[in-house]
Amino acid sequence: MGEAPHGGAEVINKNSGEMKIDQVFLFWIIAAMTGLSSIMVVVTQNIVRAATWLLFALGGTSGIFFLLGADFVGATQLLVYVGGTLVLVVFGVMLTAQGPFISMKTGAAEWGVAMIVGILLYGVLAISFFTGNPLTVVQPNQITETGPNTSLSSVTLGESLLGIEQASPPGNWTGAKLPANESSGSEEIKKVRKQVSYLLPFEIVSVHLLVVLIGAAYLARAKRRRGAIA
Amino acid sequence: MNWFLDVQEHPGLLYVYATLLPLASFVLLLLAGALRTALRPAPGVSGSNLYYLLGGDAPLRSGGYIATAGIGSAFVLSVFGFILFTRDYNAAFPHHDAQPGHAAVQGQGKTAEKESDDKADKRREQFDGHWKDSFDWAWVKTGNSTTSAKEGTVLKLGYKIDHLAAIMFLMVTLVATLIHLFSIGYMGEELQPEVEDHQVHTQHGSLRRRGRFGRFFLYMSLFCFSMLNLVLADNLFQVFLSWELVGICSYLLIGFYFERRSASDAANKAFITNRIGDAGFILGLIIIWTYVGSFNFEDIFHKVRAGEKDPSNTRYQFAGQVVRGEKVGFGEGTEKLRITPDGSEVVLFPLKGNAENIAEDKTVPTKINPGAGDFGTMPYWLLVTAGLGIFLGCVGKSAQFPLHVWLPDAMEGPTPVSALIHAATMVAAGVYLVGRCFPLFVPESRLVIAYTGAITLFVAATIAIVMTDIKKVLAYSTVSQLGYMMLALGVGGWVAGLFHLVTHAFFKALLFLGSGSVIYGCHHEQDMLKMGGLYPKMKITALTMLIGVLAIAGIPTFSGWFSKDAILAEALGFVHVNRQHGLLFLLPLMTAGITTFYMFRMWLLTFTGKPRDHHVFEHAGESPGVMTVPLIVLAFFSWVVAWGSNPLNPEKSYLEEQIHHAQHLSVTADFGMVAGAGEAAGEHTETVEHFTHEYHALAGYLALGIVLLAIIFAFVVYWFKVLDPAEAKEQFPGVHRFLWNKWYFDELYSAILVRPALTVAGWARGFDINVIDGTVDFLGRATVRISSWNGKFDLGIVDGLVNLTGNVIFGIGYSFRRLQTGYLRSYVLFLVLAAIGFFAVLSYFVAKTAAS
Amino acid sequence: MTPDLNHYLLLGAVLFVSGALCMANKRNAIGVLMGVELVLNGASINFIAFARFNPIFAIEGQIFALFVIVLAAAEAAIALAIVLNFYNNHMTVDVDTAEELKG
Amino acid sequence: MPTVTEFFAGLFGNRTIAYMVTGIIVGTILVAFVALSAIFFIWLERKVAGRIQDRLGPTRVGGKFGWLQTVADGLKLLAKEDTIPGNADHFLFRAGPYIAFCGSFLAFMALPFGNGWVAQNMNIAVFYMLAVMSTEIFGIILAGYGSGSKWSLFGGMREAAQMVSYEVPMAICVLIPVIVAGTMNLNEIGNKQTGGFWNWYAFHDPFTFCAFWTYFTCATASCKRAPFDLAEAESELVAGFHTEYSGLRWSFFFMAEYASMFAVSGIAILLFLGGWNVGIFPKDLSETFLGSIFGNVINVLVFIVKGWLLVFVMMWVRWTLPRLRIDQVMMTCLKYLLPMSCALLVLVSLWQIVMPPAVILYLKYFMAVISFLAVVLVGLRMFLTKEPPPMAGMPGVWNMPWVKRPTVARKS
Repeated sequence: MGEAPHGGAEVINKNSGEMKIDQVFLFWIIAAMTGLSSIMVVVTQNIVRAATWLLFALGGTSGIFFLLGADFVGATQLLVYVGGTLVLVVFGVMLTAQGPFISMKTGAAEWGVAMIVGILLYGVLAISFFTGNPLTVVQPNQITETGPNTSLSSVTLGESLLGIEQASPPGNWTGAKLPANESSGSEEIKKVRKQVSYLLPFEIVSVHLLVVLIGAAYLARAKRRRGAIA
Repeated sequence: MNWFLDVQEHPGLLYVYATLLPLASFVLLLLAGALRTALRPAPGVSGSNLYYLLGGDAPLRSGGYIATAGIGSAFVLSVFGFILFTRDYNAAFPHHDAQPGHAAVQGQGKTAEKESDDKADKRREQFDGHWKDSFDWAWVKTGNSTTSAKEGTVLKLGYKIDHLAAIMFLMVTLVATLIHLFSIGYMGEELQPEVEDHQVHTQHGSLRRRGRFGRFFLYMSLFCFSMLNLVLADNLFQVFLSWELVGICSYLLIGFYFERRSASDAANKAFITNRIGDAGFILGLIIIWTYVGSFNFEDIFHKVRAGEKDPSNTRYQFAGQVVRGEKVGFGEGTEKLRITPDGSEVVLFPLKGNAENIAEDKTVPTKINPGAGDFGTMPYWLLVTAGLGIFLGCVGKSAQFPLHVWLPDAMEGPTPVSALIHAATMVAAGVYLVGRCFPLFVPESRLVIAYTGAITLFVAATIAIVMTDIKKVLAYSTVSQLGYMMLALGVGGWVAGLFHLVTHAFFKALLFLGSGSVIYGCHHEQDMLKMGGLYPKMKITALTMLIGVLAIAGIPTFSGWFSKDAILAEALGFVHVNRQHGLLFLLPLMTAGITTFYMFRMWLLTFTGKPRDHHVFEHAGESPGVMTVPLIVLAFFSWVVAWGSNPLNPEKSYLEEQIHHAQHLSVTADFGMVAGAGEAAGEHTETVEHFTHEYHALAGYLALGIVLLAIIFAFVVYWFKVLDPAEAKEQFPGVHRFLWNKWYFDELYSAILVRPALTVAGWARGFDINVIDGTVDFLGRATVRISSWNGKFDLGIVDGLVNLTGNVIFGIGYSFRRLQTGYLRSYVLFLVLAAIGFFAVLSYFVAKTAAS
Repeated sequence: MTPDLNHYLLLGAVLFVSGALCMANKRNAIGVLMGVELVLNGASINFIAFARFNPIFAIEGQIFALFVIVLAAAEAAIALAIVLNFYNNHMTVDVDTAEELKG
Repeated sequence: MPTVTEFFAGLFGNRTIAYMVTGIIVGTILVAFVALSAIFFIWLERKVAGRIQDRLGPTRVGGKFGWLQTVADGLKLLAKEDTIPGNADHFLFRAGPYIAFCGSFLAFMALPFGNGWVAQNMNIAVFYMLAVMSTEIFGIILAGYGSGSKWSLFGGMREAAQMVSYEVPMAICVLIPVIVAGTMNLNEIGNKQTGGFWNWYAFHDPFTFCAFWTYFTCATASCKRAPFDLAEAESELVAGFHTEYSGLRWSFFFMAEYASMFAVSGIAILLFLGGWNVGIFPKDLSETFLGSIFGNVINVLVFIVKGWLLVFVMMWVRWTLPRLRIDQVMMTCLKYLLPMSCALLVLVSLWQIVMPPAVILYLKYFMAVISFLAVVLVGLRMFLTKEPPPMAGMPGVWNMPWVKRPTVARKS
């Protein structure tokens, strides 16, 4: 990162100055595993193997989350993705498999085109990352060690999901006013921060999940196949 | 609806009910008939139960009962109405009882007069509320006055009852009831499922058709409704509607046996002839609507005649006429009469005489006072025209010269129809309307009316002498009697004319029904020359007809005596004042004799002497009770209907008194008119009325003498056979032929009207075929040719362009179509490509912005 | 080399691109579904990284990642139901057989 | 107390190396514990099964009680040929056992054995454990699928369906003590149950009491232990998902199974049964005069004993109850356990809000005492019975000396 971040030269993390973690080693291992696994998902022709690679990729993602101090999200990722979604996917594979180890080949030309497009896309994304990144306000050396005392408490997360304002750290996207006695963060952050409450989105997502599950059950219910099996 | 049922408050509604009752029976019969027709099964198929309940193939007799009940109920209501009306009238106008026939009471103290005037006004108001009402029916949109129901822009339906209407109601309903009753018997053979008409010949022999009993009574009911509505009406428009309804009913009934050529011709003739009259009527209506803005009789009269109480109204002799108005200055050396019903002015045109007194440029009528009463200005000549137009309608309807030709032909209808038309309804309508619109007729108009009547009565009577068809004799006698009425009205004998209308209705209905009975007895033989000696066979018919003959002849104590004497007295009074119009008395006097002669001739030929046709004689017989009872009832009324306190005094008739009241109520009161038209001569002190009273006895004696002579002559010829009519015919062949051919009226009309019309029609047809059709054909061919060019252009160039566009677009689309592979994966790829492009463009612009 | 925000973003981009290519290349419908999951995970990584590297988004990032996970679960459920229906109708899960919209 | 990492950081002067060394040491300890536990459990299982089935179980290897039996079995397994069926997907076939074991083993990372003695002290430790253990399913499925055998596939599918279903009520039951404690940090939860055994959350209120049994049922099922061992139902599927496995790979499955048994038992102990607390001392032993290290050693021993007791209960259940049908398994979960756990969750929340503190307090005592007395009574009934069991006196039966051996009446 060549340039200084925009606007936040004096922004200081609350925990800065404390114990710092050297994440380099773990990051590179996990990132390599995740990236390779995701590429293997694309490359693998066997769908169940692809699912396995996907497992590694998702697990690696959750590792990244843990690494980034998002313990709750990481655990959720594991529980929901690996324990739920992926099992569901494999179920799907097995319910729709016509023979053992089925694979559907993709043509070489398609591979070529896809490769080019993928590289282009990655290039575009990378370029857009490096051409300007006003969102970075905490330098890597200010990142604190994860742990029960330093990472964002899941209680805080849950309370902000429940919309308990006093417990919620302020945010700038939901428009709630910052209480006068809120003292976390610097003055500059206080200016832009506002309180967040995600109770309504939480409820919406819950109801959405319920509706979707009912709908999925309806869609996937057993019914007579259309047309005779030739 | 409460209003409609509030008879206590509006006893006049009784008459409305009486009017609507025949309409109800008409509707009932119409619906039943329609239902029956709709349910009629195909031949050989059994119909529904309802069909047989409605009579099946044969008409139900109950149709006749329904119609008779309807009109009979109307009669009962009319009786009640008449009683209530006379009582109410006597209470409202007490002093008119004391001096009937006088328009105003003179010679009382001024204060008393004023007081009584106030009271009279109040009473009058109340009385009007009882017997007069109207409601809005349709708005005629004139100009921009669309929102307010401004007077003069609204057509109203309404009723107004006076003595004349009440008596007409009594007469019409009674006569019609009896005719209905008679018809139930007379039309009996229409009850069969199949009737054979011997007068119509088809290639399979005589025509066989279904019975039309119900249809006959259907028409009769509608006829009665129309006539009653006409009598009921308080405005010209309603009268006109009813007028036309009467016309169509007469058309339908005359043409009841429409399979007969003669019947359908007669119906057409009656209808078309009436059209001519109605044209005049419409003309009159248009003039009145334009200049008066109302069809209400009282409105019209108020506006064309000054009020009696208006002090500014004095009578002036002007241009040979008597008018009411105020003389005001009109420039130098000229004068103008202002007639001020509503403060408006009427400039009267000089019809004759001192035209030089009025400057040419001042003769143009000008609207002096636009505003509320801006219809008040009517040129005198338009007033004359309107009156004559309405009278022309009456001429057509009442079969006056020169439009009398349809009436004898109308004998083609069933005899009860003839009776109804001749006695009570259609022809009476004309006379009634003349009476009703009397204030519209200025002296010139009245003179025309009088002469028309005089000519008619004489012509018709002369023709009647030679007729041998019993119904035709009666028909011409009707025409003649109607002429009497018109004459009476024309000479100012308003009461006498309408009096005669009523009495005539009874005895003419009696005579027609009697003749119907004879015809029925003789199996539809109408020629008197084939009858004779029928008296023993049908005594009731003969005796009742004799009463009718005596009544029409004017034998004392019979009803005709009262009315005819009154007419002759009026005519004599008029002639006494206006000596130059002597014919107006001489002709009716002579005709009274002629009438007597031919009526006795008819009766003697029919009922006395030896039977001339044994076939007819042997089969002749008295009619059933349902036909004779009406005859007896009518005979009774023909005798006594005009009696007053002293049956031997022709001036003391109760009926005449009542009609006098009507004259006061509806014609002369407030309209600046008096009954007598003799003032036309300018005799202010000696009125025609005076002379009428003076010469009443004289006229009566003269008439009686002539009548007696005529009776003697008739007996001499047809009883004692001293003179042989055949010899007379041979001696005066020209006269006979002239009379036999009805004064060549039909031929005259044919020559001057029909043939030219046909010729012109032929020319028109030729023009149509050659010129118009040719033009159209040419245009058509040209259009086809142009269209073919156009089609080629369309196909070649327009369609070509459109197709080219379509093909180009199709080609482009076809080539782009390959991009839509349908593969989900390629769509994803395109999506990614789009994202790449988007990012690329975005980052380019971001970099550019950052750089700047 | 100390990993900063861009490294995480690049990792997310790898997942994203892999997912996109997976969607584009897999003929198996479930493979396409896996691609979707990969894409969503890439996005989640970005969210969490932003949450970590920018205190303003400390809460939002994690919560949005949670939402993404939940919605991904819902999406997987419905997508599998669709795949099963697809299989019922086509007797295969090859998405290339669903070419009724071919131009 | 400085952490181990800090200790090594001070030693090496490099944090990265300190982390790595710490990780290696901790991992080794845990792996050793898991492996040794597995060895012990296998032996225990055999003995328990034998005793419950009125047998003796292993008796010879290693002298008394056959305590080296498992080691011998291990040696045999190591020496066995590692066969892979020709029909199998080699990659998946190989990956399956490792994935399954990793899933189980990773759970130990957040499991505190003593006060603060935990590999990684996490805020969401219990949640993390559930999540990680759920990945074990995937290993099973891959094993079942990759074997290329229909028995294996059936077993894998059954396992997947069963575990996915049972995880739901289990997670909800875990939430109940979490609600009571107000944290998901297992260390804190354990600390909150310090003191008398009436402070254990199982006795906190009736709902936690019920939740404990519900949780234990679900945990048994999620470890695919009988009577829920449909995945390896030998009477139907030969050996279920591990039919085709042999040798070390097969033993990995068993290590995973026993590891997860101890893991869920550990969760149960930490959430419901007081964790490392003995239940009779008013304070945590590590905070007493014993010192943090020695006190914690006792804590760890207490914890492990408790865990073994629960694992023993699982074995006891296994060899006592017959296996259910698959539909009965699913019905038990979805129609009974799931609604029950939901109701408990709601009710325990309401209990916290509605009940007066006195009721909460005294009911706690009451339930604890009653339960204790019940356990004591059952024990006394078991050990003090005068009547010998029907099979008493038969050879190999565990003889209780205070029970009089009945004389078998012989008909003469």
